[in-house]
Order: sequence, then C-alpha cells, then structure tokens
Amino acid sequence: MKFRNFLALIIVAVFAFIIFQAFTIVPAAGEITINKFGQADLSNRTASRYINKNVNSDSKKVIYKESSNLESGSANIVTSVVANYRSFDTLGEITVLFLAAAGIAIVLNLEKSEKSRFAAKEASLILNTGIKIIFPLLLLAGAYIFIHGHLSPGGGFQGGAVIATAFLLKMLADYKFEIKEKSITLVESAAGIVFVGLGLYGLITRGSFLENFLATGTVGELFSGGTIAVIYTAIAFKVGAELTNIVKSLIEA
Amino acid sequence: MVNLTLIIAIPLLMSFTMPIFKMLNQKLPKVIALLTTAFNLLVLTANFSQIMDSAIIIELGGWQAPLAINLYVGPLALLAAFLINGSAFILSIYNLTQDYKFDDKFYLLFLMITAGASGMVMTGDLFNLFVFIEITSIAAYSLTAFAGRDSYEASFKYLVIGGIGSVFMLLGIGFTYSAVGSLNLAEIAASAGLINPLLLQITALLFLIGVGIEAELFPLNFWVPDLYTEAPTAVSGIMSGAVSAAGIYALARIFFTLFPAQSFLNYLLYLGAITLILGELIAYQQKNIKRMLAYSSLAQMGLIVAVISLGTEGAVRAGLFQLVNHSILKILLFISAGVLISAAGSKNIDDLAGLGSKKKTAAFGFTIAAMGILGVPFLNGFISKFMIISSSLNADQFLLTVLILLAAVIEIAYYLKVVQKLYFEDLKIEVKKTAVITIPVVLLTLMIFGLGIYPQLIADPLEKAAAELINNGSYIMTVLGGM
Amino acid sequence: MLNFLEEWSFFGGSILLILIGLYGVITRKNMIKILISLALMDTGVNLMLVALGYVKAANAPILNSVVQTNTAAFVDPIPQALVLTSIVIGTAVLGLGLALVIKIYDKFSTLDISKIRGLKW
Amino acid sequence: MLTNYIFIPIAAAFIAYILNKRNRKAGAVITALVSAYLLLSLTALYGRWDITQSFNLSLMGYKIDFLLAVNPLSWLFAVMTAAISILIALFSINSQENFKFSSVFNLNFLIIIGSMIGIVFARDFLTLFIFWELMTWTSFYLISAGKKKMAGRAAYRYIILSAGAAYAFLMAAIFIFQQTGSFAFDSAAEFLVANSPAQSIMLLLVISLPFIVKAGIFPLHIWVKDAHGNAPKEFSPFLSGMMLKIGIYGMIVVFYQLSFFKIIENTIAYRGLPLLSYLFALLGAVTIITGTILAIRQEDMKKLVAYSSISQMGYIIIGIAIATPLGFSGSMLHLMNHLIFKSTIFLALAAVIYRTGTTKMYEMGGLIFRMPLTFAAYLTAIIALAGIPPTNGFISKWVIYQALIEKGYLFLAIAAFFGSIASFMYVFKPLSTVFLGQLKPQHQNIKEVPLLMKIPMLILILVIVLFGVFPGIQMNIINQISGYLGIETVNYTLYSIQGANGAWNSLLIFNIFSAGFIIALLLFSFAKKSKLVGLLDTYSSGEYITDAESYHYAYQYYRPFDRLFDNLAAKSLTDFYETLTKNLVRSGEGLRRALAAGKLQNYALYSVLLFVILAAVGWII
Repeated sequence: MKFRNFLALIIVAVFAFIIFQAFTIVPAAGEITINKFGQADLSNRTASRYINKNVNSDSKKVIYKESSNLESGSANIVTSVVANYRSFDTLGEITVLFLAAAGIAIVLNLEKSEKSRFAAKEASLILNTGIKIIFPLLLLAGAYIFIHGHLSPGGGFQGGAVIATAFLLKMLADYKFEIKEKSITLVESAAGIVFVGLGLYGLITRGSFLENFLATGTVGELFSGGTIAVIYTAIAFKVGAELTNIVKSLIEA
Repeated sequence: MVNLTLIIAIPLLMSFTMPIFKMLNQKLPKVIALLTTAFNLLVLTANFSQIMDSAIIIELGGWQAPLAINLYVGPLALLAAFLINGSAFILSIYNLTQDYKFDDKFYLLFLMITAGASGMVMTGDLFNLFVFIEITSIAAYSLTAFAGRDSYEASFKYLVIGGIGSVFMLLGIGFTYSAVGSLNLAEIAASAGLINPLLLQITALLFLIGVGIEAELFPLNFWVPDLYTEAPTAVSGIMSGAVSAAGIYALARIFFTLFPAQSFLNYLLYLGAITLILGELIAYQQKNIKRMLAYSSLAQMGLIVAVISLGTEGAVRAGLFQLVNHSILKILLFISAGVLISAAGSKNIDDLAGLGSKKKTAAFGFTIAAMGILGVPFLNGFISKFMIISSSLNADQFLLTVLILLAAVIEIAYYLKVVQKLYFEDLKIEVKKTAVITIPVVLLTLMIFGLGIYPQLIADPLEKAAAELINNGSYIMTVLGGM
Repeated sequence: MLNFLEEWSFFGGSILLILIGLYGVITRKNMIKILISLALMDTGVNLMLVALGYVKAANAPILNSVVQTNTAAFVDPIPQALVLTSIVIGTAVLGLGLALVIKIYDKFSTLDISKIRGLKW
Repeated sequence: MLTNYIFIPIAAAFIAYILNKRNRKAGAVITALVSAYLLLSLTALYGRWDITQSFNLSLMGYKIDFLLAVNPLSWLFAVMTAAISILIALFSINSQENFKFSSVFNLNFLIIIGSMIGIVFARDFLTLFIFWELMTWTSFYLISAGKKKMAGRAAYRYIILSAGAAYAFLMAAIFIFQQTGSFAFDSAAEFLVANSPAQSIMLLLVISLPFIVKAGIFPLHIWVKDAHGNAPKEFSPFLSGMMLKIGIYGMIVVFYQLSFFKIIENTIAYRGLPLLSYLFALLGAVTIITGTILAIRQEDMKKLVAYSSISQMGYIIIGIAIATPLGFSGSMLHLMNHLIFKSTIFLALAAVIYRTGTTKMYEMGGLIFRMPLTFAAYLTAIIALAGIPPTNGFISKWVIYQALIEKGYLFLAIAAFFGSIASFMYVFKPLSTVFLGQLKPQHQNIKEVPLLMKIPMLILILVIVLFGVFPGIQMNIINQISGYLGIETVNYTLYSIQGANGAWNSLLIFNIFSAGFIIALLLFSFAKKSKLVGLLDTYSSGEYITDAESYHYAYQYYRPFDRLFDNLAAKSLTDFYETLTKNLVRSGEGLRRALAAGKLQNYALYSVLLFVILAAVGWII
C-alpha cells in the first residue's frame, strides 16, 4: 500500500470516526440529539403534521376510502410530501435533471469526437424479439406507476424511469431506432411548462405558488389528491423524456 | 407589490420553454434571457420598500410557514438577489453581442444559474437550500464545459469536488433534521441552543465544508481558478459576481442565523484570512490574465468572509458592501478582460501589451475596475476598504488589519502590471475583431462612480441587512411569529 | 449480537459506504472509479437519511386496506421524500460526469486523472 | 470657497483631456490658464487665515467631518504649486508636440494640482488621505507615461511604496478616529498628547510614513532616482520640485500640528535635542551623503539631478528636525529655493532633451553655442544649487549651517558641508559634458528652443537672483508660518537675515559680487582675446587627429572619486528591497506549486482534511 493511500485511509477513517461519534452521543437533560436507530420520535417532527394532514387544517382522524376533502388527498404520504407539501423541492429536482440533460447534450456535441467508436451492429434475434414484446408492457407499467403514485409506492420519477428504460432497451436492440430530437425536446418543454404553469395557476387563483386548486377527493380513490396526479404525470413525461435524452446523447456520442 | 416567487418561477418557465423559442427564432433566446433578468429586477424593485419595512415570508403551496417550504426575503436576501439578478442582467446585455453554439441551452443554463442563486438566497428551508445549490452547481458544471477544450477538465474537477460537498451537506441536513425534527431554518435556529454541543460541532463543520465549496473558501477552492480560466467570459462573470455572492450568503445564513456561535465564526475568520493572503500571493504569480482574476476573486471572497465573520454590525456591513463592490468590479473586469483576450487571441498578460490604444472601451473598463478594487478615492472600493479597516480595527483585530492591507499592496502590484502593459507598452500582436461592450461598461462604470461618490445610495439596505444578520431573533420571530 | 447488528448495520453501514466512497475519490486515479466512488457516497448518505427516519415495527407511510387510519405507527415520510430528490440529483451529476469523462477520454486518450493536469497552478 | 481651489482644476482636467484630443496644444493652454487663475485667487487669499470650510457626512454609520482651512503654511505650498504649474504648462505648450500621452499628461497633471491644494488645505486625516491617494495615483500614470521602458518599473516601485505607506497611514488615522470620534488634526493632537507617549510616538511614526516615502528620505528613497529620471520631461520639474516638498509639508504637520515634538520633548536627549528628532536629522544627513555620492556616479543627466534632489531633501529634513527657529527658517527657505532652482535645472534639461532626444550625457557636448539661454538658465541654477552667492541657494544653506553650528551638531554639519562641496562635483558634470566641450556631429543643426519654452526659464533665472538679493520677501511669509506653528521668529530685513554668529547681508554681498563681475567684464572686453582655432588644428606628436569626440572627456567623469565608493554603491538598497520581494514571490510560488498542482485527488483530500483538522481544533478548545 502506498504511503499516500495509507494516509488517505487514516484521514478518512478519522472522519468516519468523528461522524460515528454523532450517533453515540448520550444527551444531557434538555439537550436534543440524533434519535437512536428505530426510535425516531415523529411526534416532534414536521412529519407528524404531514401524516395527520393537519398542516393547515385541524387535526382529525383520516380513514382510508372514507375521509374526503382533506388538505392533501393522497393515500401515499410520501407522495403527498413530494408532490404537495414539498413540491417546490420536486420542481427543483426535475430542473436539476433537465439541466443535466442539457449539459450532457452540450458536452457530447460541442466538439466532434476524434476517435471512432465501435460500429453498431444488429442485436441478436432473441433480444430483438423480446424487446418488441416487452416494450409496450414497460410503457404500460410506467404509466401505471405514475398514475397510481398517490395510492401506492411509486410516482412520477419511478414511472418516468421505467418509460425511459423501455426506450433504452429499444435503442439497444435496434440501432436504427431513432427518436426525433425535436419531439423529445417538445415533450420535455411541455411537461416542464405544465408543472410551472400549475404553480403559476395556483399563484393566480389561490395566491400561493404551487398551491393545490383541485378538489382533493376521497383518500384512496384513483381520482383524488387534487393536483398531485397532474403534477406526477408532468413529472413522468419530463423525467422519461430527459432520461431518454441522456441515454440518446450518450449512445450517439 | 408582485409576488417574489416569480423571481424563480419565471426563469424556470422561460428556460423550460427556451428550446421552443429557439425553434421559433434563432435570435429569440438571448432576448428572452435579457427580458427575464430585467423582469426579475423589476419584481425586486417593486418589493423594495415593503421589504425594507419588514421581511416578506412567502408560503409555497399555501402551507403554513414553518411547516412546509417557505421563502424568506429580508433586506439581506433582497440585497443578494439584487446583486445576482443585476449581474445576470448586465451579463445578458453583454451576451447580446456573443454567439454561442447551442445558444438555447446556453441561455437556459444561464437563466437557471441565476434562478438557482436567487433561490439560494431566498429560501427558508434547509433542504430547499441544498436543492438550489445543486441547481446552481449543475448549471455551472454544464456552462463551464461550453468553452470546449480544457474546460471539460475544469468542469470535471468542479463536479467531483461539488459532489463531495453535496454529500457533506446532505449528512448535515440529515443530522439536523433528526435532532430538531424540522427543516425550516427558523425552527432549527430556535432550537439550535438545545442541540448537544458535540453534535452541533459536527453538523456545523459538515455545513462549513458543504457550503464553503460554493463560497470559495480555502482549501476547498482549487476548482475556482480552473473554472474561471476555462469557462466563457459570461460564465466566469456570473460565477464570480453572483454565485459566489450566493455562497457567501448561504454561509452567513448558516453561521449567523442557524448556528450562531463565536467559535464557528472564528474558523471562518481564519479560513478567510488564509484565503485572502494565499489568493493574493498566487494571483501575483500568474501569467494568465483570467487565472489572475480568478485568484483575485478568491482572495476577495476570503476578505469578505473574514470581515463578515468578525461578527460586529459594522464589520458585517463592511463585508456586505465589499461583496456588492466585488460583484460590480469583477464583472467589469471579466468582460473587459474577455474582450482584450479575444482581441489578442491569447490569455497571456504579456500579449495584451499596447491594447489600450486599440480596444479603448475594454482597456478603460479594466482600468477603472482595477482602480476600484484597489480602493482609489471616489470609486466604490475606497469606501468599502475604509469600512473594512475601520471595523476590523474596531474589533481589535490588529493582525487581520495588517494582513488586509498587505494583501491590498500585493493586489496593487499585479493589477497595475496589467494596466501598465495595456497603456504604456508597444503593441506586439495583430488585433482581432471583438464584440462591442460599450453599454455594460458604461453601466458598470456609472455604478462604480455612483457608489464611490454617493455611498448613501445603499446605506439603508446595508444597515438593515447587517442588523438582520446579527440578530437572528428577529428572523425566528418573523417566521414563527404566527405560531 | 443480532441486536447489535440490527441497531448498527444501517448507521454503521452507511458510514462505511461514505468512508469507502471518500477513500475511492481520494486514491483512485481512474475517472470512472472516481465517479463510482461518488455514487457510493451518495448511496451511503441516502441510506443514512432513510435510517434516520426509521421507526421500529412501524408501517410504510401509505394508507391502504391494511393500514386504514393515520393513527397507526408510520416511519418518517420526510427523509424518504428527501432521498427521492437526492437520488435524482445524484443521477444527474453522475450522468454529466460520465459525459465529461467521455470527452476527456477523447482528448487525452486516458482515464487516469493524475495524467490530466492541463490546468494547474 | 476653498473647495473651488481643489475642484476647479479637477473639473478642468477632464475638459483638458477632451480638448487635447482635438488639438495637441489645448491641454497645456488650459493647464496654464487654470494655474494662473489659481495663483491670482490665492494671492487674494493672502492674510485671510481665518477662512475655514467644513462638511459633515454621516457615512454608513460613521460621522465624518471634512475640514478645510487656509493658514500661512498651506497658503505657501498652494502658491508654490500654482506658480510652478504655470511655468511648466507654458513650457509644455510647445514641448509636447510629439508626446504620445499628452492628453493623459494634462488630465493627470491638473488632477495632481487640484489634489495637492486639497492636501495642503486639509485639516483632517481623511481629506488629506483622499487627496493624497488621488495625487499618488495620478502621478503613477504620469510617471508611467515616461518614454523609456524603465519608466514603467519606476512608476511601479513608486506606487507600491506609496500605497503601502498610505495604507499604514490610513490604519493609524482610523485608530485615532476610533479613540476620538473625529479625524480632525486638532482633536488628534489633543488625544496624542494625552495618550501614553510610546503609543503616540508609534502612531505618529506610522502616520509620517507616506510623507517619508514622498520626500524620498533614506531608506525609502529607492523610487526617486528611476521615477524622476524616467518621468516625462515636463513632469520631472514638478515631481522633483513640488512633490518631494509635499512630503516635507506632511512632516511639518506631523511634527508641529500633531505635536510630535511636544510628545518627545521629555524623552532622552542628545545635546538638548530629543533622540528621535536627532534620528530624523541623522536620516537627513545620511540622505545628503548617499544622494550626493550616487549623483556623482550617474551618467544620465536626469537621474543625476534626481539624486541631487534626494540630497537636497536631506538639508530640509535636518533643518526641520533640529527644530530651532533658525533651522526651521533655513529649511523653509531652502524648500522654496530648491523648488526654484531644481525646476530651472529640469526645464533646462527638458529643453536639451526636446532638441537632442537623449538623456545620456556622454552623447552630448558643446551645446553652449547652440542653446545659449538654456545654458544660462542651467548655469544660474547650478550656481544656486551649489550654494554660491549671490544666488538664493547660498542663503538658505547658510541659515541651515548657522543653525547647526549654533547647537554644535558636528556630524550633521560635516554631512551638510560635504554635500554642499560635493554637489559642485555633480552639477559641474552636466555643465561640462552637455554644454561645454565639443559639439557632436549629429547635433550640428540644433537650434535654441521656441519662445514659449524660453519664457519660463527666463522668469526662473530672474527669481533666483531676486531671492538671492532680497531673502526678506521669503522671510516675511516664513515668519508668519513660524508664528502660526508656535516657533520663535528670526530677525530679518529685506536683504539681511540675523544668524547665530552674525548677520547675512545679501545686498552688500551682491554689490561686491557685482563689482567683481564688472571688473571681470571689463578685463574680458579690453584684454587681449584668445584666438579661436579649429579642434583638429593642433599638434600631437606627429599624429593626425581625425576624431573630434575623443577630445571631449565625458564618460565616467569622476572615475577616481567613484572608485572610493564602489563597494558602498554595490550594496545598493534597491537590491535589498528586491531580494525581499523576490523571497515573498518565491514563497507564493512554492505554495502555488504545492497546493494547486492540478491534482483532483488532492483537492478532494483537502476537504476531508479541513473537516478533520477543524474538528480536532474544536476538540482541543
């Protein structure tokens, strides 16, 4: 082992040790510290307000498929956090992905590569045929995931990723398969505009950016959650298009 | 009064639409970028008097203030947002004369770096701060790569260092959330006193590293010179004029409002002082003019951090004024240097000799900005230098004062070398055609003289911003008051 | 022993992941490996975030036909939402990094970062 | 309004700059007009020592008063500035025809005039500092505009030394401001007297740093030679004549108005003089000696005169430092006289440069026949510089000698005498090599300078003789200054000054000299004339002489004398400063190579290392 690596190991180990110390703190009376593993105290956290859906309204018992017109209509509480309580973060998050897609496109296309890549050739019959079968199924699965984002685990990102995977497989199998750059761009832009547009509409009608302006329905129903489903659909299209775009750029580079 | 969310929302909308604008008309993206930044400035101006009265809190998504994400725009955030959007506006004017390949992507990234930095200074939520830092840095990674050639290397280095920074920051966020149970800055600040000291120490250090990378603190700043050297001029300008200002803001917010403790400020003080003197010493060595400006930026950042972390009101005010000046001056320096570089076809200082008689506007801009940084009377740098020395002596920091002045002398040495080369040496190279930068130079020069002769212009915002930073109680009260 | 493992495998494991990642970034010369190390660190932090919100024997924060009301014990949904964001950001950075690596490899014909020092001093 | 005196030149500067772009002569004409206006309106100000003006400003939470006032001391300096500016501006109307930077010259020159008046009218540190910086910066550009490549380096050294000193000044001033709440000199003096002497002395020494630099006093004199030698030829007279003096003005302010002398009154003394004052006098003496020796070695006429300026500054410092009435009056006299004869010398040299285009003395010779008026001006001025009656230079030196002998400062007196005698050596060198000797073939067709350039030289010759005969004119204002500063006055009449060991009567001496001159003139007119023969018409052991130049001995004129000081001169102070900066640079270089080596992995390591170190620091504390 080289000396430099040894030194690095020591330093990093000391760092890890210091971080580890944070978990072993025994707090004095009145002090607060990190909760022990498995003993997270939700009652003191903002999370409890999200679970009880009483950020803006009074606390009341929420019952699956019964309670309706809650402040956030999603049965999946993580979804209500992602697409409702903290939707501003989510907007930022898809922006990050959007920027990365733009950045990747720039980096790979700015200067023509001097090296020749391996020549693409047709994939095997098995792969080709398999993907022909699996492609629509993947699209369907993706759609299911983002449409049911407020009811079950999943959501816009996951659905978008599955859709992008479908296109990735398609591109792997068929080297002649090409999606028009223009159409990807249009989907990407349109989905983004819809998301920001929803926010601005909320701002105009309700006075606050990204505020929910649709009825929230009954918890657990498919048509519930207000804007969540719309937002998730936009996200899914955007993420799907962006990831496809990234994959496309990387393949074509 | 116009809702301040628009400062982030409109650039977002515009950058999402930018590819479509490009399809409509080739020239549209640069115009849209200019209009958007101008719109942002208008929104800020419309809110000016209200914010000077009392800070504005914007609840996003209609959720009650401390419980979900909210924006907090006090005098300090307003000042920083003005800086950021003003820088972007000036650079957008400059960009009108530039031609970029993939200009839709360039302008959408440019708008997003502005919106990201504005978000950094306006947000009242810890994790949201992280998201905006990431938006800003990813836009910066991509924009850096726009120059091709060596810029990939610069971008990759920044990306890796930035990645490490974001890990540190996320760790800090996790610890804070687990202990406090909230991500709202005001709520964290309110219970910061209860946090176990060891945990507080570790968390604060994690944030120090995470945000220190954006604020260009030594020794986390070695990506800066590479980036400033290789990136296109407008990007160097926005990085040093706007993003580093946002970095300083985030640092100040965390160590004044969130975890106000003298020991952390002392760390910052020493780091800032080291950054200052090291930056100046290295800048003096440089043969490459952009690299020289980059190290000079580092040094200035160090100076600002050191002065602000003295923690007295006068010192904070001096540091903030220096921040404002630095943004104005560095942008002018970068765009003038950009024109000089393209006229000479080289970044080497020796090749710029004699350009003063050929590229008059650029050489004038460079000279005025250099003199501003060096603190010539009647220019804005003089006032801030006076305030800095005064406040650092007031805090009994004799050694720091001497160090600042020593650094100023080194600064004189290397800036004047360039100025002399520009005007008093014979032309050596063939001068190439370059962009016209009269409008930005005139605007920035007016600002330099305006702030130098009548600094009262921003006395009130500075005073309120400093007061806001010093007293974190008012921040907490404003956000949590409704509870 | 089992108790200890249960208590520390998440925190300890995530710290270990961060340690490995950091060590990789500092010592590896291959740019791809550096990016992998970054991804490892990201994973470590994400794991830690989720672990910080874990409540023993509680449900996933989703109301369904089994967990009918919100009076039941749930794990903390906020870290999960944060992790979702942080994963996407990590992916974005990773993708951009890989694109840069492709271009750098084009230019220098090497993946060894210690040989790519066109920018220094 | 005192501000008029400051801001009219500064405003005119920009007008001059713009107009000069259209017409090469416009700038100099405007400069001359503005200076004339200043001189006229300043004369109207004479005797009205009660005029003050102040501005209150609440700047960023600091309450600041800007104070301006006029007193005899500042009035004298303002008048000197305006007067010399008129002459230089007149001179430069013609001489700047081919000057590339003539617009820049006039812009900066007018700003300098305004800021110098600002400096002398300032009654508080901040006003002083602002105008001081303005003057420093503009003169930096002026020096840079010099013709040679060395001008840039010289300006560079100048600005770095000046700026470093000025920042130190600012720091001390702000320190005082924080104690007293005001920048005004009066309250500062009160504070300094009441404060602990050690701290006050430290503060005042720091405050005097920029003045020491500007006055070119050893050991901060290294910028003077190159700056004066390489500045544009029209600026050298101002630089040497006036800007060195503004340093002296600052010293007087520190010594008297900020009560430096009062504070050190009771410290250890040598022959009744506090040791610190003696130290300053000693610095003056060292300055005289080094300046003189280095001047003798110079081959470049402008650099030679520059070193002579350094050594003349030494006299002024000695006189002020010993703080006797005679010493002070002598210094003030010498200050005025040095301005007059040094400007004359520089203008004469500028005329020579204007015609020949070179400053190397061994490239010239025999110009006396081609440029008689220039020669006359130069001759008169060097007679004054060497201190020969009946010129003004003698009187001021005489008064200083009187002061030194009165108190019995042996070493200082020796240095002063050495400087006076040796100055003869160096001023004779240009006289002999430039004006006398053989005319170089390439200078055969040279003509005398145009009328507008002659006028300033003529005026200066007259003034030299005038003050040589009637020093009472100068003593009038000097005694007013002494009275203002609280120094005893010296008895004088229009043409005599009362020294310690007797009185000087210049009228008598002038009459004697005139008589001698007339006798000599008579002898010269009636006695047998020498015959003019051609240079090559001579006998030399059968060899034919073909090369006239080898008969003109101009290079390394004082070689045997130089050899005495070769060792001393080799250890130049400039080298010391250069080694210092080189080491500083090298340390930066080392850091740069070690830290920013382009290794990404190291950069990553730094971040972890910083965390670990800060955590360790936190642990220990």
